[in-house]
Amino acid sequence: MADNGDDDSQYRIKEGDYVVLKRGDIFKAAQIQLKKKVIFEKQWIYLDNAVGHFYRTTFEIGSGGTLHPKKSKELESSTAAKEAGTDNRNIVDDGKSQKLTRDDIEMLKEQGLKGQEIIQQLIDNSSTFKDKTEYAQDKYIKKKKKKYENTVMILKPSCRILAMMYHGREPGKICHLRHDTLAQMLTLANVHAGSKVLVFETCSGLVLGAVMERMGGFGSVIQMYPGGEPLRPGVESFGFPSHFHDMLHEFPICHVNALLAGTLDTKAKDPNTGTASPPLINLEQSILTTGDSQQNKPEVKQQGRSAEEQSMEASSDANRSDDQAKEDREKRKEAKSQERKVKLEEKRKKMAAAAALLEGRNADGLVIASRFHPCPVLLGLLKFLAPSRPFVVYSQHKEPLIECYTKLKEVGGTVSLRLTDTWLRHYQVMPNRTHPLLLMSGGGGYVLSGITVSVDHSKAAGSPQAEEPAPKKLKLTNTEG
Amino acid sequence: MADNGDDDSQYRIKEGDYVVLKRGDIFKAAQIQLKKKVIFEKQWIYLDNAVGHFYRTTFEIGSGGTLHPKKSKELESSTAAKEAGTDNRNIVDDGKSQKLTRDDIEMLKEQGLKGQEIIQQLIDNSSTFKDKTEYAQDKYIKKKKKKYENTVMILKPSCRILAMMYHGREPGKICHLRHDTLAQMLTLANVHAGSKVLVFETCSGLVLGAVMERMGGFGSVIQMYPGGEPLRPGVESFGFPSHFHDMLHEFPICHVNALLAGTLDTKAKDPNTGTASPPLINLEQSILTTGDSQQNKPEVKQQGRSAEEQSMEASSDANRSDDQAKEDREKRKEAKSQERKVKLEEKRKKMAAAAALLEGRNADGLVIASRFHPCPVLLGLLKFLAPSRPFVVYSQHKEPLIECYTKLKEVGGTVSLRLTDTWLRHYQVMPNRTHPLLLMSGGGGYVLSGITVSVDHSKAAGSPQAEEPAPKKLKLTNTEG
Amino acid sequence: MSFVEYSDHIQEGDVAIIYLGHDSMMPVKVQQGAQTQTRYGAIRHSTDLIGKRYGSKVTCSKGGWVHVLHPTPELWTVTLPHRTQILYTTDIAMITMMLELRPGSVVCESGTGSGSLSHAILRTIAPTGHLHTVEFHQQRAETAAQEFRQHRVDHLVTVRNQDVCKDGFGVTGVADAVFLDIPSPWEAVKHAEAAMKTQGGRLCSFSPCIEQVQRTCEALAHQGFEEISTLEVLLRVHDVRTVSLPLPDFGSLPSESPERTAAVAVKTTTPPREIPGHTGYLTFATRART
Amino acid sequence: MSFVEYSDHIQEGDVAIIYLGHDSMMPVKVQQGAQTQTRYGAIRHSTDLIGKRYGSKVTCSKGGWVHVLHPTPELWTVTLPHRTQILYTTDIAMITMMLELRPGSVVCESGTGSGSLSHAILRTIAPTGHLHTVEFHQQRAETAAQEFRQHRVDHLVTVRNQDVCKDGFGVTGVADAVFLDIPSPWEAVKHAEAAMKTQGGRLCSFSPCIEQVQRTCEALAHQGFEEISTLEVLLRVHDVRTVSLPLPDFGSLPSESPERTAAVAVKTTTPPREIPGHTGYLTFATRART
Repeated sequence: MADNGDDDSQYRIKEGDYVVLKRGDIFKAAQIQLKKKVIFEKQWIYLDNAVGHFYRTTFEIGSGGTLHPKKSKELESSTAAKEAGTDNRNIVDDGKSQKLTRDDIEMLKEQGLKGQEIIQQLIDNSSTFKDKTEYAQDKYIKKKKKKYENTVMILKPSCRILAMMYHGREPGKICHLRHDTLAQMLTLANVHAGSKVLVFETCSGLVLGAVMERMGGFGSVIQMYPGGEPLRPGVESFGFPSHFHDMLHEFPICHVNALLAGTLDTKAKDPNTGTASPPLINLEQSILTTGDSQQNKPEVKQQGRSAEEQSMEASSDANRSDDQAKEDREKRKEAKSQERKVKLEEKRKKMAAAAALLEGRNADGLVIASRFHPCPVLLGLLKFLAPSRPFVVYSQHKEPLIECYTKLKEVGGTVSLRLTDTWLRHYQVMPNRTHPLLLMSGGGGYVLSGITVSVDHSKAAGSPQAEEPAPKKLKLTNTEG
Repeated sequence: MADNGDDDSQYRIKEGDYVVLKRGDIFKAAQIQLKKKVIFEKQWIYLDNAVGHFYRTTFEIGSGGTLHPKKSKELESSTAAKEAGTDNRNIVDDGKSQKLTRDDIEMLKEQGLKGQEIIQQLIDNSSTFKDKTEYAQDKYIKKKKKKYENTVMILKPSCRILAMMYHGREPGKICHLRHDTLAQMLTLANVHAGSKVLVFETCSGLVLGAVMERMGGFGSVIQMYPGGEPLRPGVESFGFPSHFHDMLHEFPICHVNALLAGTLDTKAKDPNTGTASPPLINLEQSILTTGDSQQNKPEVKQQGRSAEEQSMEASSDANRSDDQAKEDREKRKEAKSQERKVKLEEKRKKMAAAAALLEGRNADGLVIASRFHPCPVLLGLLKFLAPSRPFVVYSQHKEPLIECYTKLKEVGGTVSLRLTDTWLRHYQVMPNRTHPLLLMSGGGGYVLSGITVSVDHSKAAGSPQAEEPAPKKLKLTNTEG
Repeated sequence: MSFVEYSDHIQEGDVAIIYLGHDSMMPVKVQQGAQTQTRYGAIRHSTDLIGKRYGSKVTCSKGGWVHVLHPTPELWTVTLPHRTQILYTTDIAMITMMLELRPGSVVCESGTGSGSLSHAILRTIAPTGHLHTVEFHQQRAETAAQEFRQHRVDHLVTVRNQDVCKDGFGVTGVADAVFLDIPSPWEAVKHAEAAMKTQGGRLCSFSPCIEQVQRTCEALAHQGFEEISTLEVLLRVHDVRTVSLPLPDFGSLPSESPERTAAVAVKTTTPPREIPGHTGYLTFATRART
Repeated sequence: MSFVEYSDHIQEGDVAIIYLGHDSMMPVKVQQGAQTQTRYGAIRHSTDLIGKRYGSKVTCSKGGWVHVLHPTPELWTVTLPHRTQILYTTDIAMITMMLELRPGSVVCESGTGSGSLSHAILRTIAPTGHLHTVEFHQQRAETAAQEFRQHRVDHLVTVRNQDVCKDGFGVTGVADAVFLDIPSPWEAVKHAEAAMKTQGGRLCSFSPCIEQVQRTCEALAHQGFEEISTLEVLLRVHDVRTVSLPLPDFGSLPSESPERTAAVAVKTTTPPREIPGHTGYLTFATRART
């Protein structure tokens, strides 16, 4: 970064840092906490030893899960001096080509041999390796490497890495949003420093974090969230500097209609009277009920803490006498009520701040990526955008976006609507062995993008909007006939 | 072909042959008819001179549209001795780099310069050509070649060539069926010599012809056709030997229900009594009414002859006196009636033959590719297949095939259902300039394929069918939540 | 049963395909007295298979049931024992069309490999064509020849165990089409030419790496092949699903009755998470008459 | 207006985008007294544009109307005057994410070309980053610099007219990211390395041909770059359409009332007939600290 480009400290791993562990194409987000076990690829690791090292250092995982920095270049060197056969003609598949047994390999491991050394042993003891084609040798080494190499690289998190991580490990948590699709969304929405961007997502906060990264702490991001609490565990993984969080606001969507109607009361309630003007929505009431509403249910699964609380409560109630239980319940009720009041006030302030940002209906961008039907979400939130501002809607499926498109064409107020997806393929580039990777992602989801314009209800003839979709449709019908 | 492998005559162009004209990637089907003009790429050509030459000969189009065989290799040689610049840095785009004017070029043409010579002139007179990168030079030459070269190659038709031709020139006439999609269909339907295949298509006969080519004259093909007449202009273009047509049968779909119900009467009607047993469908009646039915209307556009007839009739009626017109009408009516009877008898025989083939409900394959909704077509025609036989349904759009899939799962009787499409990309392979072509087809349509099985209405628990779709669905719903 | 001709009923010696479920099939050699184990229990050939109609539902010993299918080259491709990397139906379909194969075609192929393409070629060129297939790996050549006999297509095919790059296809001037799937196809281009009819024909070379394609295209151009065209074809499967999309609750205004939270069911398709991203490049070319 | 900051209203000197219809847009430099001709008639800047809100509908002299949009790098990409082949939004989006660009990033780019990518980079690295862009074609370098001034982003960019393969980027040890779109990227790898921060950074090279990719990957590996990864990303547009599918008439049985011929309307999408099949290969790599 320009502001402290020569300061090395930001390039070093510190205690408390959010980091990403990497082995091959496998990523995992973690935090550097001393003496705390982290599971990575079925192994326990302690990250303590990483502190002080530079990011992108590769560590060998020692016995007991401790990390030891690997000498650079060791990893990169080609494993075996290759003596390739020209074809596989003499290879007979009898399952007897490997002289090392499973037990032999376990023994080598116990002797403390490193992954790379084990692989070399495997090669030396393979009767067919030298006869295999280079292509087949390479495949063999890769397979074994994956199995026996025992290293981890520690990376500084970024949108690129976290997006790849989520898509690779837990696509269900990010609605199967592929990283290149996210890239399209950020660009098509013109997300940049200094703007005011609305985000509605159920992608664990990945999309929210991506937007925040692109804004670099300048401007405002308003998370429009469903249910009782904004959910964004993924934002933490970005490890943003604390001032980034100053630009983050949140607003529960269950108050969107009230806000649009001008009936939302976000003023502090007088604790003595406890009343609000009748036509206005009572914030406390609605916040309290929101938590219990149907709406919230789908979230519960993801929201570990609240689900846990509920189940703990239920089990502790079960084995007590009625009286004692009653008393306890009263106490807890009291404590909870107090706690709730504090939370409520905090929430009220937050909501008031977000409402203030939204009221002008002059947001600069809208990004939607959720498991909800995108059509009502889009139509509802579009109202907060200034004219001539881009919006993007992601959906894992095309059909709901077709509906969005149709609906937007009906109601007007948008131009440049486009429904797209992207096709992504990676390549192996090696001398004489260049080809696309044999597997690719089946799909990265769909994006509907567009730009808002001032709404005008008098539709003139010969206008671009009237002229736009009709001729194509007509043409298609003709060729159909 | 094996049967007459050394006979050269089949490799020579003969009068009456159906051929395909080719220039670059442009194809056009034609017939070799003496003294008959053919339009190809906005040029009039006479194909007379092609007779006696071998297929795949390239001809130069001379003045007056006559063909002159080109010396071999002349075409293939690289046009210009390339002296390429390493980059485009010194090229200023001022539109003045070409010294030859439009008039100059017209003069060169009048002087009888061939395309290749004109292109060389253009290169010699371009001030920037030498400074262009090889890549840019190549692009330039290709562009000019397309404009000024004046040759045509004559090919023997084949499914490969005709499928590419239709998709390139008139995709609307073949429901946008791309040639690789057709290839998948023929293979997935296991179309081969000796089998009995049902075809329902509105692809100008391309699909029917493709099936016939694959069957090589062995077995039977039954075209199930909508409307009054089977439409298959494309089959002619294949130029099949006459015995291929012996395997071709046709059956109007408007009698499918009657055939299935066993109420179709295909016996010759006694001309004296003119009656048929009451419960059976009267064939004459139905054939006559079919021609006028709604069903037939969409076909009329494609069916040049009948539309022409109708309009001729209408216009001639207009400018005559009522009496004379009446008399004429009577006469015509009489003649038409006689004609119709002959046609009818012919049609009856054909239908009886096709019905006999269908009645056993033991067809070996079903191929559907039409502009109709595939769901009722598939469900109707599937009944004619033997168990353990493949079927394929093509649709330009995915949605109707989703419906087919769902319906088939409901009614049972099929396994191995799969909805697919294919992605096709071509490459430029040249030293140091290898890359995918910059344009590709947007889509080749979708195919639903499957295999029939014996129907069994008692659904056992733990059966493959019960077990198959449910778990996946469940899994998906989980990751959605 | 034969791989080039349908039968209605299962007979002793047939190869039948047991359909257990999507992507779960197995080939069975039908033999009087034999049994086949499946996850739904045993299938007794004598009572459960022989004499039954292809496509029948067969109840296994554990009570579950399967369907018995007539073999086709396509079912064979997904069930055959892999001795090598094999060609799959998507590429095979394209090869068949682009080589202009049809009944009567004479085809040269190398290598035979696991015979996946060979069976598809045989299906298409029967009953009057012939396949000359060359495999340099002796064991594989023998196994392939044996399979062709079992599948009753051996009258249509000649298997040769030799190195096509050194020794060619063992025939000259007979082929309408040549197919190459070998590590150095450019070394076999001359032999391909020799095998083809003097009147010309079509050639296809399948290679996973672009460098192989480059050398092959160069060799083809050098040998005077025309219409040289390289392409890639990939299959995309669309799994049909119904998904439930919850509707958001934007809150009701005091004047309205509270919105009920609801969800909408949408019929859609999803792609498998991973799909084939590459099988190989297909290079086609035409040999003009010599 | 600036390309890195939204304004609400159109002002003298702004660049506005006139939206005439899908795939039909034009950029206009807003000047008091000027007029712009469109197919719907003239737009008078003084009365029709200046002072109006971005996004407004403007009625042209012939009665048709257009929308006036605030410029964005994406709108600029589809309306800019082509001086070279340009990078389009799909690749740009991928480059931006994979180079990990964000406010504050220092980026080196060559060549500048028509400035399509440059504007997108500037948008993302503003307000605290900087772009060093090198273009060997003098006229192009000058035009780009002029456009950056007009678009009010010149404070964020330095344009250099030099040959990056010979002379490098003109800066050393400052870049978080380097982008190469030149015929011989492998010749610039050393210069890219020199331009980058000692703490390391990301590199991207865009090349249409695979041979360029091969040489570049080799050079990158040789120079010790890590995580070398080549990919291709292609946009697919889905045009929303309603199609009418006729239902077949299988004939009615005597007992039934005659079927009415009907058709079903289906909401679907169609792809454009031709789509981009290739723009270029994107090769990404990470430079570890030196």
